[in-house]
Amino acid sequence: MQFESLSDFIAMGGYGFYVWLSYGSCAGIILGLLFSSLYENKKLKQEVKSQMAREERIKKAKELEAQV
Amino acid sequence: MQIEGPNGAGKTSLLRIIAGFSQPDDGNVLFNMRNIKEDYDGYAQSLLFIGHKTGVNQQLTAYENVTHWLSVHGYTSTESEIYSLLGKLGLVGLEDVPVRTLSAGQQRRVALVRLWLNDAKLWILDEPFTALDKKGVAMLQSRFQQHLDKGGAILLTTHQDLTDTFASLQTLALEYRH
Amino acid sequence: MWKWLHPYAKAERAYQLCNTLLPYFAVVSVLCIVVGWVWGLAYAPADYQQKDSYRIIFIHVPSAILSMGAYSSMAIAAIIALVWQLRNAELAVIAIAPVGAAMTAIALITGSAWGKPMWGAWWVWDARLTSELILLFLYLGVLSLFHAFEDKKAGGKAACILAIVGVVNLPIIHFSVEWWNTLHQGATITKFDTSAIDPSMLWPLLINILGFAALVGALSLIRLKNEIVQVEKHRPWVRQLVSRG
Amino acid sequence: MHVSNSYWTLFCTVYKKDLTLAFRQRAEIVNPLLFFLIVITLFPLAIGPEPGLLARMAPGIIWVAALLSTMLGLDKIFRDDYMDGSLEQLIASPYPLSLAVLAKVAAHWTTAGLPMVIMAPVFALLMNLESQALGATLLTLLIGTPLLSFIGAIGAGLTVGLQKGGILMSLLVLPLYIPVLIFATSAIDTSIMSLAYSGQLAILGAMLAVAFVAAPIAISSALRVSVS
Repeated sequence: MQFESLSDFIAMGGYGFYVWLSYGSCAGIILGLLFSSLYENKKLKQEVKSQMAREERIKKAKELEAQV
Repeated sequence: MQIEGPNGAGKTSLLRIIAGFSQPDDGNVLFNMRNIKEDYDGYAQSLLFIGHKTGVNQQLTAYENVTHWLSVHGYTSTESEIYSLLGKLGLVGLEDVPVRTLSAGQQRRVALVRLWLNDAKLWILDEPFTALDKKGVAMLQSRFQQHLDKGGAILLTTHQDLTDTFASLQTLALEYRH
Repeated sequence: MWKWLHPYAKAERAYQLCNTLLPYFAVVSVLCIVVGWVWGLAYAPADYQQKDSYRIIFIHVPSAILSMGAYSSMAIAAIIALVWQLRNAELAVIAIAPVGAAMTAIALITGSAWGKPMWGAWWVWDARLTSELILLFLYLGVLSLFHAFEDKKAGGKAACILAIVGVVNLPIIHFSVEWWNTLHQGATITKFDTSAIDPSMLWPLLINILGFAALVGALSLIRLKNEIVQVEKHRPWVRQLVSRG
Repeated sequence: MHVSNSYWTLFCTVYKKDLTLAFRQRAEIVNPLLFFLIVITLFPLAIGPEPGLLARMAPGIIWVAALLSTMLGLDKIFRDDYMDGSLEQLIASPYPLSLAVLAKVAAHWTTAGLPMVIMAPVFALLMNLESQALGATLLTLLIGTPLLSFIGAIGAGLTVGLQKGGILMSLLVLPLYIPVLIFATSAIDTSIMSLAYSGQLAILGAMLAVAFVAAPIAISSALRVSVS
């Protein structure tokens, strides 16, 4: 382990701000991309469900019309 | 009042002049004996205009279009009422789909829903029956009758013959003059 | 020729292929990145000149390499899509583009964060960072072109053409910027000659590169699944998938 | 049925509608910003990366780029509504047209001007603008971009009905942008020399106040002309 204590590790020899900025932004961008893709997947599935519900509504309206 | 005349006789421009969109070369438009230019917003309060361009945004859904139009004209209505009206006009299942995916006839019907949701006295409609099936035309005519019974006025252009359906129909024929 | 490739032309088979490959990419990428970061940050020796600020190399170099790598794989997918009219390859181009753009953005941010202690300015117009910035514009160009089309098929084709035009221009841009100004340090690791850093730093760097590569693979597969479902929304197999899922 | 909403609800409806439309076509927000970034990167490539030179030219370049990318977005304020007829419905509504126009200009500023102000530090970074000038750049952009939207909307309103309105609109609007450009860049220059630049900001603020009152009226009469 190159650093004696955790606080040294965080200070990173005085360059802590830059190192943690780059690692933080890297993790941020990757997680951002991951969550946006997963959210998009959920939204797509939701769209398919609402499309099926829409067709259900149309079918029910047609049956109603057929009876009247 | 039905305005008749061949294409290009100026039916649409007459409607637009009465609605206050374009300026006539001379003479002016009076409403309740007052020139509409003096208090145009007051005149607009009792005016409903549906032209060739229906005013329905392509990216929004039918429901969003109707709610937007209502609040721009100062009306409010409930979601269920709008859904039932859209359903009555044959738009079941298409209420929450972007309007660009609908056919031209369906898009006009989204605009025609407004007739059931306003209490303007004067309606100016430019060929309201285009792209409507038999059931749609019948519904529209019954709505016109309700509006006339309440003392409202309708100014419209159409190629349909309305003489037998409306007793108090007046017609104005325009000819093509250079 | 390429007989084994044909079954994957059907969207559903391609979707299942993504599903089978995804876990492997995901596990490899998480493993390598965790090991790589811990090794690089905590255990690798400090650089005698730059002391600890050099540790940014462990994400700057991999993301820079991957931004180029993702663009070339995107261009290959674009060529396959246009030559063999493979619909799924078009979707692959659209799936890889945002991941490549993210890699380029990471390379830019880490590059300028590393440049501040080394050159004293957040942004220096040197050859490498400038061509990285232009690469970011190429990625964003492909993405905004695709989203500008209402009809996704035409959008996919246009994006493929732009990707190919971009990959042809990449070397030209790189050398013209190189000629314009060279301030950046020479290549730290080149594939063939001995690398300029000693092995104790080289190993964590290689693990990080592997980790980032697997990460790009995993993210692209996830996005490819989305693109396939997006295109095949009305197909029955998607409906079963949704009602089951 | 006829419950007349307050002016505020009308403002919110038109504003919300434009924002939802802008977010449904995300490209319309991103493209002007990308254009701004690319224009900024062209200059160092053209004049060379020498930091001192760039820092001196930074205020002018940032503001000219801001001007041009606002112009890109102006066309769409009224174009779609004119095409599908919503503009006529807006005119034939009991509410004053200038209120709806104010909402539309505010929506355009939120999708075009505001992102520019937020991205300004990145552009200043690319041009190695001195740090003490960053504050002045942000302030001038914050006051200047709504001004650009207001004046630009007048040009957009006038040319919405014409077929090739885009180029003509820039010819009309650019001369009107010149005072804004002069005072904004001089504010940043004085801040680079670390002198007080509140004078220029006050003038920009005054211009904004005048535009806030006068522009909507000019825009609504321009729209009535374009619709007829």
